[in-house]
Amino acid sequence: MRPPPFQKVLVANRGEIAVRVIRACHELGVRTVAVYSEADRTALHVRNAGEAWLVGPAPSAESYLRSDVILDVAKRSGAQAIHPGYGFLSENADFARAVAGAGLVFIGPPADAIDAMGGKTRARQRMIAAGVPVVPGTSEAIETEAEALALAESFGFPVMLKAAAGGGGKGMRKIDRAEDFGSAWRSVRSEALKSFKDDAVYLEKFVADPKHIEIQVLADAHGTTVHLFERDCSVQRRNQKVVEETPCPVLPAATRDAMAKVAVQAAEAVGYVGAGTIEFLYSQATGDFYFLEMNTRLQVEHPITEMVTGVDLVRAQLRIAAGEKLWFSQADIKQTGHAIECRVYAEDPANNFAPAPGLISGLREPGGPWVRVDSGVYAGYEVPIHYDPMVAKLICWGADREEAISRSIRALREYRVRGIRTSIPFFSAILRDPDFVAGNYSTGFLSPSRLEELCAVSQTDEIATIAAALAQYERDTRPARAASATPTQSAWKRSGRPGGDS
Amino acid sequence: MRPPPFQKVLVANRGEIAVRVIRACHELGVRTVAVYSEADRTALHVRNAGEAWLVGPAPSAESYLRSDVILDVAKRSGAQAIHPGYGFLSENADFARAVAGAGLVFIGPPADAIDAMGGKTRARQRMIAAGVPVVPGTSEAIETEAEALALAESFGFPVMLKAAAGGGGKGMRKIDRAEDFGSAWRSVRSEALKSFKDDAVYLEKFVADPKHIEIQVLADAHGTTVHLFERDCSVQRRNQKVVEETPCPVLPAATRDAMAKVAVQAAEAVGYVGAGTIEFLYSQATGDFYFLEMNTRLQVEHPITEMVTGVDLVRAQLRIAAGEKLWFSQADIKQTGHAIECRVYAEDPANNFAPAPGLISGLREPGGPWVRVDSGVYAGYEVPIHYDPMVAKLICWGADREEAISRSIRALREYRVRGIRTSIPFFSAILRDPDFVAGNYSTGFLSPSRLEELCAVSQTDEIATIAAALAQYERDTRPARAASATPTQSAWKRSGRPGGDS
Amino acid sequence: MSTLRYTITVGGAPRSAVVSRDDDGHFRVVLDGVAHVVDLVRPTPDAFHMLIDGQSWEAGAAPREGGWLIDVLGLSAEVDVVDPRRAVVVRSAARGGKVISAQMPGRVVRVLVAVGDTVKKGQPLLVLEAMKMENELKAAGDGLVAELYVAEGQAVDLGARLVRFE
Amino acid sequence: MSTLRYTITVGGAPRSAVVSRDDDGHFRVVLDGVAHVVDLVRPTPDAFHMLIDGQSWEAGAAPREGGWLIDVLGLSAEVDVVDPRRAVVVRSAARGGKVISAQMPGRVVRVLVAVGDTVKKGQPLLVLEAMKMENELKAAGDGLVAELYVAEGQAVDLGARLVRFE
Repeated sequence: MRPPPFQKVLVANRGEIAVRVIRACHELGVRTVAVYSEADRTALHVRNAGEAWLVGPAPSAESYLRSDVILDVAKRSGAQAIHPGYGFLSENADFARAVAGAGLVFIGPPADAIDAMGGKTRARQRMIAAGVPVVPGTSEAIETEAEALALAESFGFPVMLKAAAGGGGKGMRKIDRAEDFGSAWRSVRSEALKSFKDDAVYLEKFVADPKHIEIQVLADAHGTTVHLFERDCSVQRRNQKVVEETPCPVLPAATRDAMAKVAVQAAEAVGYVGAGTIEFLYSQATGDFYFLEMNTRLQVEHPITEMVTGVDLVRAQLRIAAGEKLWFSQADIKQTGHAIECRVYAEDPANNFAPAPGLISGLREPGGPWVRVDSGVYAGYEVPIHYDPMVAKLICWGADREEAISRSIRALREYRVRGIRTSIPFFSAILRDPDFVAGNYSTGFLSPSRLEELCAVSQTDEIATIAAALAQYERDTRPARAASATPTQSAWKRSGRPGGDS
Repeated sequence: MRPPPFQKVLVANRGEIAVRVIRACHELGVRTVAVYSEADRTALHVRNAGEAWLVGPAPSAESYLRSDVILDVAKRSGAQAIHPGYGFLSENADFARAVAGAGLVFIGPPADAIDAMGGKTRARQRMIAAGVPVVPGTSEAIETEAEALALAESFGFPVMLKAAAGGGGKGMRKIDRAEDFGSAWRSVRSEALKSFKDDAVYLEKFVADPKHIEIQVLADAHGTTVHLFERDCSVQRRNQKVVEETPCPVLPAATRDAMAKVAVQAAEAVGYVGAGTIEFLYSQATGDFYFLEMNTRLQVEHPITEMVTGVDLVRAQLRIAAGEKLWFSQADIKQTGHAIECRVYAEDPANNFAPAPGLISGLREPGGPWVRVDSGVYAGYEVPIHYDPMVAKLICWGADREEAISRSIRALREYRVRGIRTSIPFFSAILRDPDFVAGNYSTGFLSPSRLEELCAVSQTDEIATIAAALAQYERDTRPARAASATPTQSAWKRSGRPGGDS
Repeated sequence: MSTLRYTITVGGAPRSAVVSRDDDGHFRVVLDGVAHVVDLVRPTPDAFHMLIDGQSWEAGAAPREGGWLIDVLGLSAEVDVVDPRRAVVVRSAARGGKVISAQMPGRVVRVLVAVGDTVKKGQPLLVLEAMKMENELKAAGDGLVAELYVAEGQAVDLGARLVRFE
Repeated sequence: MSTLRYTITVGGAPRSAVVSRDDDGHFRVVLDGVAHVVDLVRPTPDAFHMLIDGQSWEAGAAPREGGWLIDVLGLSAEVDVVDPRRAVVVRSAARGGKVISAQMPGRVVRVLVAVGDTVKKGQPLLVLEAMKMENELKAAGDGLVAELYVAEGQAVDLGARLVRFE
């Protein structure tokens, strides 16, 4: 057996990603240190870890974000390295520096790479310098109409003209043709002056119906960077990814190759080491793609890449952090089959996705062939109100896209969560949506009207009626002693409206 | 989406394999009919199926083996086809004929192929005729010592000389060299005469330390047969497979190819259609392999082949049964990575593997990357005493064998079954055994002494002591009202001996 | 065995259900005149497994005021059940006025009104936070704040009373 | 908080345990003089999750006669616990004689002896069947069959009394 990359690693996170990292550590023979807040004593990552240390009260700012406390625990527990997961301290360059300063290993990129990709403007400039395509636009106000029109023509129509002081959709106009430029210029400036007392305007290329496509990269500390193909993350609600798949069902092979090449270029430009993701906007209309940002950490959706490439990204992170050279080349990495991830949120799709924390009274996760559940919960667990509502991820692989979709639907049908409401039924509706099935979707897919439509899908009223009749009959006919079950929920909720009155 | 191969399929089985088949049906858009005995009303396959029909009392002979009742249910429910799973009616040619006679489809090979492979002698003769190597031996008694010696020399030493009327290890002798032949011949014959009043003897080649290796085949009804590589099933206890892996860690590539070719030949010789398995004995010493038998059905261990080839064998069975041509060629099938299966039995390894049915009070199945659980049980389920003790299978894939082993050990560590005892801790010991890790094992691997050793492994006495101290303390300090928990088990069990007295 | 009659509503129009139990332990449910035979078991305390005319269905059933919260394939439905003999469903959480309840468990981060305030329809009343998401509760109509059940910083359960209007 | 002393045996030699509870709710377990601090929660009713000096361990604990059945990582251990003040563990399931119990739940398929029979050590007494496996129970010593608790065809639970000898 290979020697473990580290003797002991501290996992500075909670929930499913802490469980995921602990799994990889245990498989590599690495001992694990979990940290937990007062709200998380019973959390799954604490149950699964080798040891566990309390780091503070429930609010993240007082526990999972306390870099000083976490660093102290790392030193006292004898951990050699810290894995930050995603969120929390994962993209905090100061933390990465402090870890290194303490003589420990930060399992992530060098702090300078985090910094370089940290600010949108800074990252944009670095990428332009590295020859990476970004959404064309100006970062300073434009003085004259002629100058603006010339720029618009160089970007290609349509373009967006935006008031520098604007926001919230106000003071911006999409311009489709050069003929319309003059009037748009005048009206946006006068609107801007009226609304914001500032008529400075910017120009940006408008990307219609873009897809959100990202490329996974892995780089070792010896100068080798490879990519692991793309993920299509265009199914989003409020800029939150909901369903991801790989490969993208509509990306031409040549574009995929170009995008992957650019991603490697971007990572190399900032001296990247470890696992990272370059996000792009992709225009189906023009075939162009543009750098959006780089996530300098593991992504929530990393499992779908694992399923189609066979590469365990978390194991890879650990081995790379220990200084290993990449043990495969770009040519060795193949995309086989298709994988889809559904993020299971403790949210009620029938109630405007209101958070639904609480006690999971029963849980049966799906299983069988090519069904993977990365979960942070268990039957009997009380999902706390303090943290992110994502409680698990369902990942299904198939030999082709149709197999992956039908397997996901089958797995969702098996998935039983009792006690709290989740987004599970919502996913079944998405995966059956004709536009999704056709691969025909962009980031605008989950429009308000489609959301409403998808959430309304239900053909089980007949069954619910029978179940209620039987539940009531059983209660009405059972001996009096046991008949005093207390209502757990008041009737106002029936309306499905926030704050409905009764 | 492809049209479903059938509208509705009856699954004539129970437990994990019924659940497995139902999953494949649902993924293909096929409606499902479960059958169940009176002991199985709460079984998982009944919960997961589209509909369910009672077919008789608990004993298999009165329910799952009642081909007449099952066929009647198939007709009344409108099923177009019957999937028999493994065991029960799966290798019953008469049943296959009756299904076809009723105008329904038997999801398995033609009845004639079942017949041809049914009897050991018949199958052996068919295979010899088809040019498939079988263990050299005589099927009729040998008259003279000279004749016997000549045969022995043609087979190659060592050979086994066996009394025709013998059995149970009596009246047989292994002969290593020609020099020893005469004395062995005389003593086996005289022993045979004394013990069985019959001095007829047979001769068979002795295969030392064989491995049990099998080849998975798939054949369509249009004349195409392909193989999906091998499985090493040599870890056995009482001829029952315990752990299987693919690829075999020690099989030379040339032998694998030859074996696969012979397997396809064997299947073609009997006009095989569907999924089948050719079992071989493989001698590591000589490199020779010999046909053992063909299983004309799905195997328990089929998932490891699925994991390394990406081919869903149950989906394939359904599509082939519906008349589809194979949608891939031999060249398309690649062996990628490594997969291991552990069969989880409701048996107590610390108590001589005594059956351990009962209520599963708590269950947490492992998850995460490349961990697959094919289970027939759930938390709250009472494992009945009437059926096979195998309750689930844990299948782990890894990019290489080391990854597959370490992932399996990690998954076993996460696997929590409360209320009944299982073989789970036994597997962790097997997967850590140096001979297993080296790939150095044959069917004799689980010798009585090694079994004892593997079952004794336990370094958790300290933890158990602390847990017991706390459990007792909590009981002793809690208010009197609740302190009357009743013992669930008597102390005699401590001894671990069957029928120990107290 | 006893036969009971209910009026059951799941979102749409009320339906009539007549429930009885056969000698073999199976239930008979006649929904708007159509009879179904149901073989019911509880594989776990919180799950119903029903073979409805042979079809396999599973549901979670939790009691709530006025009926049941029924979960089928992950979809929760609030089902009202009325026993016509009693012909009454108590649905009001509080007498004398309208009460706003918490539509999610969480923490009250801000209370924006005080007892005695007059509020207009749509006016924000308080802000609840759960799972990093803030949710503003607005007045469903004009009224007078008669009672405040919660204070800033307080944790509340799903369905907890927050504000009463008059 | 109260301090209790136990003598605990897991297979090997008995060990002394002194258990108390700290003000912060943590337990202190002194095993043969070595102190451990344990933070104990029950994530589910049948599971103990212990942070023993910070190390994460999980165990199942079911009461049994004379102690506990403790399950750690799937390995079940029968742990005897003696409170020295009481200094007694009742371990005998029946008075006056030796009782053979069922080492697995199952069905009695054959009874091979009758009350009043004298049996020799190793003589088969009855055959239990579970999960397609037959298991013959043999006499552990010479004796007289004093009582038969089961009949052919009867289902028995794990640990059920089968035969009493004198």
